[in-house]
Order: sequence, then structure tokens, then C-alpha cells
Amino acid sequence: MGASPPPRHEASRVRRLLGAAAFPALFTGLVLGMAELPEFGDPASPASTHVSPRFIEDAAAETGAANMVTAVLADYRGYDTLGETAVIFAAGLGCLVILAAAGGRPNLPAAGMSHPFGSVILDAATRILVPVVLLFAVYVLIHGHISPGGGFQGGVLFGSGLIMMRLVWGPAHEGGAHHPDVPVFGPSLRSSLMLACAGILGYAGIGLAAMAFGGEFLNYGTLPLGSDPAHVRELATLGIEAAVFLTVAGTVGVLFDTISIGMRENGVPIGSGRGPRE
Amino acid sequence: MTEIVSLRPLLAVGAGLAVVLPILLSGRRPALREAWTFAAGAVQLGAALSMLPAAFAGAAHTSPALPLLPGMPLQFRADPLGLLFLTLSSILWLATSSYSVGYLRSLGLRHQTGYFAAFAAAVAAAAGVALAANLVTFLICYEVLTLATWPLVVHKRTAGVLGSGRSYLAYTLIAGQLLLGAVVWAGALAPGAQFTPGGFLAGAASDGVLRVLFVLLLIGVGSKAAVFPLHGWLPAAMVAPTPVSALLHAVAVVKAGAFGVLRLTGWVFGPDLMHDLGLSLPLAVLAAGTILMASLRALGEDHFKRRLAYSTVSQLSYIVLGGAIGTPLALAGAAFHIAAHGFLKITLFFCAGSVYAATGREHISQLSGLARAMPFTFAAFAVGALGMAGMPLLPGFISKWNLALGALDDHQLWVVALLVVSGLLNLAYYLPILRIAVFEPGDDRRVREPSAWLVAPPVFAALAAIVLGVAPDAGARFWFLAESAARSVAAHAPQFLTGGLP
Amino acid sequence: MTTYAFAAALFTIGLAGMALLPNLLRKLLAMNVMQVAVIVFFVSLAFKDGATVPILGQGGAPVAAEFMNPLPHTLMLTAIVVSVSTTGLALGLLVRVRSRFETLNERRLLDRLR
Amino acid sequence: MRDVLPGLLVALPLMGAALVPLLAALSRRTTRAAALGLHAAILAAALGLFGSAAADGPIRYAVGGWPGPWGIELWFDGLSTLIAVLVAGMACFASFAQTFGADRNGAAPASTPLREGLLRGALLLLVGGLLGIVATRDVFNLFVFLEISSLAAYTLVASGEGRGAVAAFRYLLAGTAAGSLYLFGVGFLYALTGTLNMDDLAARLPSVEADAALTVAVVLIAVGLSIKAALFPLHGWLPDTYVYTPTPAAGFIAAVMAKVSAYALLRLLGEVLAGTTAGAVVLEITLWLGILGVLVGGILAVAQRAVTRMLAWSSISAMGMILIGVGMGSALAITGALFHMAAHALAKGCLFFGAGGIRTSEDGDEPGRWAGLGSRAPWTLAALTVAALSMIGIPPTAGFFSKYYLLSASIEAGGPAGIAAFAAIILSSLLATVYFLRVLEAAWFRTPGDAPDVAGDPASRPPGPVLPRPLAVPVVGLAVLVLLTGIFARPFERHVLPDWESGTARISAPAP
Repeated sequence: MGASPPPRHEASRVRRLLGAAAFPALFTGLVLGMAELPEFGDPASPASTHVSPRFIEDAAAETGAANMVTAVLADYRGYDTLGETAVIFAAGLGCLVILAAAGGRPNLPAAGMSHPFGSVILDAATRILVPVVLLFAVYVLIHGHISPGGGFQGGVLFGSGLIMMRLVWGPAHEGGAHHPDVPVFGPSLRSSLMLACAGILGYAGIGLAAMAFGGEFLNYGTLPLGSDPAHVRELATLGIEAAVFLTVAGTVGVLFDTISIGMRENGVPIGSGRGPRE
Repeated sequence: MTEIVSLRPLLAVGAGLAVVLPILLSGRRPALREAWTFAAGAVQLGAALSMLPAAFAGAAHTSPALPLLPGMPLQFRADPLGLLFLTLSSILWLATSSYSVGYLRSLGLRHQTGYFAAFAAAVAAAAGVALAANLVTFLICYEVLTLATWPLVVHKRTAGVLGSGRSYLAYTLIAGQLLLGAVVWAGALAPGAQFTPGGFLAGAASDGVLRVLFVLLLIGVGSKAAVFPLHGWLPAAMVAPTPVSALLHAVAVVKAGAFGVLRLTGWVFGPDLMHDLGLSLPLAVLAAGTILMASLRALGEDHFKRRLAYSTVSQLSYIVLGGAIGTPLALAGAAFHIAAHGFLKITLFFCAGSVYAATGREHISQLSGLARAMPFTFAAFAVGALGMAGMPLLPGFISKWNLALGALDDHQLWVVALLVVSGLLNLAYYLPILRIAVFEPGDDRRVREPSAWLVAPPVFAALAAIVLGVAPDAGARFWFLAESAARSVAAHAPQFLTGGLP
Repeated sequence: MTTYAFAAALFTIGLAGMALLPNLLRKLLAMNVMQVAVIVFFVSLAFKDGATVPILGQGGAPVAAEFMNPLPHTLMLTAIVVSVSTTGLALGLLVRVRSRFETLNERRLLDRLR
Repeated sequence: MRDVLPGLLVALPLMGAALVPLLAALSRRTTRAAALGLHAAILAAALGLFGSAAADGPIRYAVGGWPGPWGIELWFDGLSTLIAVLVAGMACFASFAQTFGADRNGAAPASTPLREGLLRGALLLLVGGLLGIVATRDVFNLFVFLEISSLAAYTLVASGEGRGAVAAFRYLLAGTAAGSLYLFGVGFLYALTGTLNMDDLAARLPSVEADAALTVAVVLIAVGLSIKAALFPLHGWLPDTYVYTPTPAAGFIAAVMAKVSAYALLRLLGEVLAGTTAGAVVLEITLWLGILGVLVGGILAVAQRAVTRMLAWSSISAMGMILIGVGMGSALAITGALFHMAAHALAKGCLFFGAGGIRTSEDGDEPGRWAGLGSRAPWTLAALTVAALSMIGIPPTAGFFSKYYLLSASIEAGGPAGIAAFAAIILSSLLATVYFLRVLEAAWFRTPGDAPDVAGDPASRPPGPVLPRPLAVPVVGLAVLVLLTGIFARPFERHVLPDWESGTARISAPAP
């Protein structure tokens, strides 16, 4: 977006030609480099032999987690995960700022679709499915310690349960005013935001608590939760996962709600054939 | 030379800077505002005078080195050449200030507060240029000088004036950046880049590098000195109020440039190295060309101040010429010309300003008969004009005479011829002004001398010029300062010590 | 090597799509392809011949050679979350762009911005 | 101190980002006080770390109690703490400026408490992300925090009117491409060495014999970070982003964001990857591209009609200057680059706060809109003048000295690159003279009627002060800092800027 507008089409053609040359070059370069990497599946590769063996061999003893991915995620590299939680929180915050909290509105609007897809069959199925999904989400959270799962996965599941309700029952007016006969369960947009915030505060709070007991930031081993360090770390990891769960579930809710609000209020048609295809 | 560590150089530089803020803050009370200016001028002059005895005794006041850049402190040093320039600018600042008060009031100009503040900053920067002990300090003062004079040049704020201001800045700031590059370079070649009589760059790099460096430095300082072909801004800058032009020409910008050329030839490269690199002759030819070209342009110029401006371009190239020749007498003549030209040119500008204030006339052809109405002003003008042409008993003679002797020491006969021709040209463009003013019938009987604020400064400057011409070594001993500056350079170039100094 | 090359191809396609496709939404999808390429690459680094998923079952002390490298998995969990978050925010931006300028075509958008 | 401050430095901004939006429900005053207090506390932590690192040597901090290369380590030496102080300090000014809600580029005429809380949260997140990048000793963790800062920045950019959303989306595409390229490069490094810890990497890389793979890794990482650092020709996202960002955020983003990426580039290429052949070649290329960037940025800045856009292009020029220093890599050049980072951050923050506020109050962005401001708001304009002079490089402002160091380094480096860098820096000063003096001339010497590029009656402009206090205070404060940094340039260089011995010699003993 420089200063000289007119010869756009020419410039664009040049750019395309350059691009057409650059991408094969990129691909060739990448492949040439990859040819020198250790063979796929090589057990003697540096990645397999240098740092990771400790995660495999000592994780259970050091952190109490049978799922090594969880051990690395929530404990060895728990700081990464705090950052990751902050990333997803940032996305929620961003959508709130851009779409929902604009226009000088004192409060957040009610969220949900402008035209709920409500029908008898959907309604009945949702009534049964949603509790199951939500419950399963909590299971995935708790069980993440010893099997695939954890806070992210659980949080996303939980959030998708919320989205399902929004899709079928429409905006979650406080008190369920939209569908008086439907017991609306599900946080308002503001509550979703609070959930997300609570997750971050909880995560970092656990980290700071460890500092209060003389450890480094996020060094759960110092928390006074028992005598066995591995057990203490296991408990703290559960707390971490719960915090992640809150932020992810809240943010998924925030993302869906804000985008739906944005589309409703900014008059972006959904599925009307005037979509973004140009 | 003995060094005396003292705070006096800092005081001389800081006096002007210190009053900038008070002046800006006392804008609503003109009397207080002008009192600040005069106080700073007095302090600066006092500091300059207090350092003179040491200089006469062969010592130099040096300020403590303030840390600035690795190996390059901010330092001021009152060596003879610097002290010469500082004393001159202190005296002329006081004169210009009192003239400014009268000029601005009689014309009712606006933005007077900003004017006096910028004026103080500019003079402080000029003092810094005078006393700078090394290239970096010199550069910093030089840049501050440029910016401080910008508001003065564009004082009238009209579109045309702003255009002239832009051309002024274009020349000086571009040159300033080249100077910055050259200073960094010189600092890398010779750590410290401290001004040393006889130069400090000999043997620091290959001849080619040194030549490039010389050209960069010369452009850097030469554009302020309005050396051809970098003189374009100077006539354009005549849009400034007359006291500003006086300041620009006699003290601050142009003179600082000429002073810079002298520092460059004598204290950075040194006459020896200049000769070895084959730079002396080209520079002398450049100066000679500027002298002739500017004189011819002055002949054809009817605008009063612009004719004076071309005269400045011509006269200041004497200083460049002296630096190029590099023999002791030539250097002494050049250094003395800083003072001589300062007193003479400020007289001329004051006169032009008085005429404008009294009659609103800006062109030479409109001056008919004004000498009878404004006798003091034109008497002073006559002194200035004749002095410029090199009449004996006026200071211009002393500088030119020594320049000629110095050139003969170097067997440069053509310089003598040039000086004669240029003297004639001087007469050719100054005498007609006097002729029109004295002998042509006046057309307006109501013209009177303006207020005493406007009459006293030119008369004072003219009298000072006469004193300087008759007794160049009295009082502040400008001749002694010029001569010892030249001698210190020459001490490092013994092969040029042919003739005896007077 | 084939998996690596697959990742390289995906990455190139994604980047090319981001640069060359005219529609902002498609650019966003291409961006996702590019991010997936990096994930494929990392996860393929975790693979070890003859090893199983990095979850401790019943049995004795674990040996490094028996389990996949858990570190790339962890890293990619993070990268996936980053990718999802970025996509979410980008969609939000597109909603706003679409409502303000009524197009997602880059060229028309630039014309309207002028 | 040394065991608490590192944790606080990274934890406080992230916690604050979650706390401040919640406080928005209480009252505006609480939100503001909390945000300002948090930023002040972060600055205090950064300063504490700076002092501690200077007094007792660098601090290595193992987050979670797990030492590298298994856990993630933070590393606070003179360099990282300096950048941290810069980021945290600028954030304090930006947080103060955020009280100024109604921007011409702001969608909301009256910002609601909730919106203000969210925007303050986004700024805290941005600060947290940048501080994370600065502090970390782990190449993957760097990516995570890069993304935090990016997402927060997209939010702030898009919080203006609709054009901001377009700019933010384009920035998002560029930023994500940058992040992915970087991450791909990290993948190569991980495959070659099996580690993510910078010290461990530096120790293991010399024994890696895969030159082609290493080259690909270095190039991917360098290109990724160069996009974020707006190195020519990867600067395309920058002008629109800076122009359409609402003023309080623009001042912060323009001041530090690209510089933190330049810091990461310096850290990785100049230190961790310095032992590799590819690293040296890439640094050489960076140097040449920096030279081009200095020139292109300067020339296009001259061509702009809007002040903020001109400032944005001038930033590209400045980033080129910093990367020239990074590319040269000598101790003198790094000193110059870091000095320029500080000088440019202070001055550019000041100018963006000022120009953004003036864009709102004068209802337009052309230099002519600045006509007569010198007499209406002399102190503010004096402050902006100081910042502009620093950008040009006029003594005694900070910009003069940073240019001086970079010029000296160019001379010292010699060769074609040294000469080209020397000429480019001089030339860029000349260009800066042209484009800044145009604005200063209008501000000080023109009267509001005669400006050629402004149509309409000046009387029709909205009344009120030129800059509201939330912007005037940062503008004046930053200008004072610019001046102080210049006047005390030598002490600043000796006691504040870190010593840089190029190459891997600086790497502390590798972790076991």
C-alpha cells in the first residue's frame, strides 16, 4: 500500500510471476534440507535420544502422570502451556473487542444465532446430547492424566456443548426468555468471559502460589499438598488442567458468541448465496 | 602551550543557552526579556575578556572534558583563534542586541520573544563553534547553530520566506550530515579528533582517503561559509530581518563557516599535509573564484542587503584563501580578517537596516540624497565600505596586506594581483552607493535619522573598526591573537617560516 | 522422508495460497494448511520405529525406545491451539471487514480503502 | 529478589490481562488504577532485574523448577533486561495514553468501561508476550510468546475503525506466516539436535554435520523473525498497521514491537546460531537488506502526504538501521543498534502519541493540519520537535548518538558493506530532514489559513486542546527522556547498554 496507485495490475502480474518462481524454490529448498535430517522413525535420532528419554523414563516418577504428553505439557513445560492458554484467551479478548464491545454499548449483547435451527427433533436430541457432551468433557479433563485427554480437549468439548445449545435454542437471554419452555443452561457472554479470565488467573495463581512457598514460578513440587513430591505435582497438574479447561471452554463460548453477534449485528448474511465467494 | 582547566569556556558557551528558557518564559514583559539578553551578552563578554590575559601569556583555558562519545569528550578550549572569534562575537552580540531592540520596536515586528530566544541560542552555538576543542564538539555546536538560526531567517513567516528558509536548511543541514560522516570518519582515523595546531591527520590514512575526507569536511563547513558553489542560500536568506542578516554575516553562520575552514586547514589537516596532498592550490583557486564571482554578482545587484550579502561571500573567501595558502602571514591575515570583516560588515548591515527602518527602502537606486538626512548612518557606512576595500588605517587593509605577504612567501604572485583586483571591485560596488546617497538629490525631505537605538550601534561599530585599523594590537589585541594562532600552526611547519612576523 | 516432503509440499501450498488467492477467507484457509504442515512435520519427528503411544501402561520401568517421543506432541498441542486461536480471531476480523466493505476480495478491498 | 522477580515479570502481565477486564465491571477508575499499577509493577520488576543483572551477573531461572534442556529457562542478562525495561517503560506511557479513548480511528465515540477494560487487557497481554520473548531461553517458548504478542497486537490494531480490521487481517496473515516459518525452522533445529534450549543448541550445533538442513533452519528462522521485524522487503504489513491502529496502541506498537523481534533475531543469529556458516551468511544478507530498508523507508517516507503514514515509513527506515547494526555484529555495531532501538523507541512513541492526537484534534493527518500548533500548544510541539530532531539525528538528542555509533561501526567494518551502510545512514538522515522539517515548519511557522494541502475553514475544526492530557503527558515525558538519553549518552552507553562480545563466546556453560 505505497503511494502510487495506478499500475496495480502490472505490479500484481509481476508479483504473481515472482511468486510462481519463489514457491517451487521454497519447496526444493525445504526438501533439500530435509534430505539431511535423520530418517523418519530413526530411534537413534537426536530427537529420540537427547532430551526426550527423561520424559519417557522418569515422568511417571517425577510428576505422577502416566500420560507423558500431559507430564510434559502441564509440568516440564508448564510455562509453555500457560502461554498457550494466554494465546487462546487473547483470541477471545480480540473477538470481544472487535465485534461485541464496540459501538458504545454499555453491556454485552445477548449471544446466539439470529435464526435458531430449532425443530422438534433437534430440540429433543439436544436435550439428551448436551448433558452427555458436557459430562464427557469433564471426564476427558480428569482422565487426561492417564489417557489421551486433558484440559484443552475437555474444554473444547465443553465449549462445543455450549455451541450446540446456542445453535438450537438461540440467544441465551437471561432466564431463558426466548424459549420459555426450554431450560436454558449455559453461560451468557459475560459469564464466558469471566470463565476464561478465571482460568488464566487460576493457572498463574497456582504458579505464584508455588513462588510463595519458596519455589520457582510454576514449581508445583513446593506446594504443601502432601509429602510425596510426585503426588503433589499430580494434584497441581489437575488444578492446571482445570484452569486450562475453564479458559478454553470460556473462550470457545466467547468466540462463537462474538462472531455470531458480529454477523447478526453487522448484517453479514449467512448461507444466503451472497457469501464471501467473489 | 599551557593548559588551564577552568569553567570559563563553559560559562562563555552556556551564558546564551541558559537564557533561552527565561526569555521564552518572560514573553509578556519585553523589558525583562531584553534584560536577559543583555545579561547573557555581558556574561559572555566578561568570560571572553577574562580568558584573554592567559592567552596573552601563552596559556589556554580548557574546560573539563565532559563524557560524550568514546574517546571524544565534549570539551571547549580557549586557544587564540577561538578566543578571537569569541570576543568578536560577544562584542557584536551586544551591539546587535541593542540594535535589534530598536529595529523590532520601530518596525513593530511580531514573534519578538522567539526572536530573542533563537538569537541567544545562535550566539551560544557560535561561541561553542569558536571554543570547540575537537571535531565532535564543533559538529554539535554547528548543528545547533543551524537550527537556532532557522526561526530567525523565516521570521516573517510568509510563503516566500519559508521557501528561502527551506533552501537555507537544505544547504546547511545536508552539509551538516556530510560533516557528521566526515567527523565520524576522522574520529575513526585519529582517535579523539582533537584540534591540533598543524593538524592531526598526517599519516592517519592513505592519500586518497584523506582527500575524500577533506572534500567532505570542506563541503560541511564550506556551505556555511558560502564558498562557491554552495553559496545559493545566502542571498535567499536576506529575507530575514536586518539584525539577523548582520548576525548571520558578521558573527554566526557565515563567519562560523569561514572559521571552520580555517580550523580545517590549520588544525585538522595542517598546511603541510594540505601541500602534500595537493589540496592547497585547488582550495586557493576555489576561494579566488568565489571572490571574483561574488564581486561581479554584487556589482549587478540593486537590492541593498543582497549586494552586502554578495560582498560577504567575496570577503569571507579571503579567509578561505588564507587558510589555503597556509603560510604564517597568510594565516594571521585570514584570522585577523574574521575580526576585521566582523566589525566592518556589521556596520554596513546596521546602516542598511537603519535606512529600511527610517524609509522602508530596500534598493540602492532609491537611496538618493539620504546621506544628508541621515549623516551618522552614512558616515558609518563610508567607514565600512572603505574598510572593505582595504583602505589603510582601516582593519581590512591589515588582513589583506598580510595575506599578500603570506602569498609572496609561498611565491603565489597571482594572489597579490587577485587582491588588487578584488579591492578595485569592492570600490566599484560600494562607492556608487555613497555616490547616490551623497550627491544625488533627495526626493523626501521628511526623512530623519531613526531612533538612537538604531544610530548608536553602527556608529559604535564603525568607531571600533577604526580603532582596530589604527591600533590592531590594542585592547583585546586581535592582531596578537591572530598572529599567535598562525604562529602555533606554523610552528609545526617550519619550512614556511621564511619572513619575520611584524 | 516422504512424510517430511509431504509437510514441505503442504507448507508451500499453504504459503502460495496465502500470497496468491484473491479472497481473504481463502487466504485464511490457506494459512491453516500452512500451519498444519508444520504440525505434520513436528509429529513425524516424534515417530520411532517399533514404539507405541507415550502413555505408560501396566508393566515395569519404561524404556525410551519403547515409546514415541512425547515432546513434539506436546509442542504441537500448543501449536494447534495457537492455530485455532489465530483462526478464531481472523474470522472475527473478517466478519468486521465484510460488514464494513461488503467484500472480501483483496483487490476490491484495496480499491475501497483508497 | 533474583528468585522472585523473573517469575513476577512474566506472570504479572498475563494475570493482569485476565484481571483488568473483570474489574471493568466495577468502575472505570478501578480499572485504570489497576492497569497503571500493574504496568508500574512490571516496570519495577524489569528495573529490579536490570539492576540485579548489572550488579551480580546474568540470572538463569528455571521455570517450574525444571532446569534446561528439559524445562524452560529464562535468561536475564544486560541485553534482555534492557529490552524488558524498554518494553515495560513504554507500556506505562501507553497505559496512561489509553485513558484517551475517543480516537478518530476509534469505532466507539464514547468508549464503554468494558471496552476500555478489554483494551487494557489486550495491552497487558501484548506486554506479557513481548516480555516473554525477551526473557525466554527456549526457542519454542519464544514462538508461544510471539503468538501471544501477535494476537494481542491484532486486537489492538483492529480496535479502530473498519480499515483497522483490514490492516489487522493483513498483519495477521503476515504475522502467522512469520510464526509458521519460524516454527518450521525450530523443527529443523529440533530434528538435528533434539533440544530446544538455546544454550544446549549452541553447544550441540557445532557437532551437527548436516549443512544443508542447518542452512534451511537458519533461513526459515531468520525470514520469520525478519517479517516481524519489518526488514525490507518483508515490511509490507507495517505502514497500514501503524496508521490505522488507534493512537494509544500505535504509540506502543510502533515503539517496541518490531524491535523485540529484532532483539530475537540478534539473540538467535548473533548468539545461538553464530557458530554456523549459514548464520554468518544470513547476517551478511541482513546487513545488505537493512541498508536497502534504510533507503527505501526514507524515500517512501518523503513521498507520503499523511503524517502518521510518513512516521510508519520512517520506522521501516529505522528498523533497517537497527538491522544494519545487528548484521555487522561487531561490539560497536551492536551498541549502535541497541542505542538506536532505545532512541527510536522513545522518539517514535512520542511522535505517534502526538501525531495521533493531532490527527484527532485537527481532524486530519496532513502536515498542513499542524499549521499554527506551535503557538497554540508550544510545550507539546516543543516535545514533538525534540523527538523529530532525534529522528533526524541532530545533537544533543539521542538519535544523534545512535547514528554516530552506527556510523563509527560502519567505518570500522569497512569494505563495500561498511561503505554502503555509511552512505545509507547519512542519506537517511538527509531524507529524514526533508520529511520531518516539512511538519515542523508547518507547526511553527505557518498560520492555519495558508497551508496549501488543507481544504476547508480552520474555524470549523473541533475546539479543545491540541492534545488531551493522557497523550500530552507521554509526549512530554518521552521527549524529556530523548533529551536526557542524548545528553547523558556516554554514561548511557557505558552503564546501561550491555557489553556485546560477538559470537558464541557469550554463551554460558552448556547445561548438562
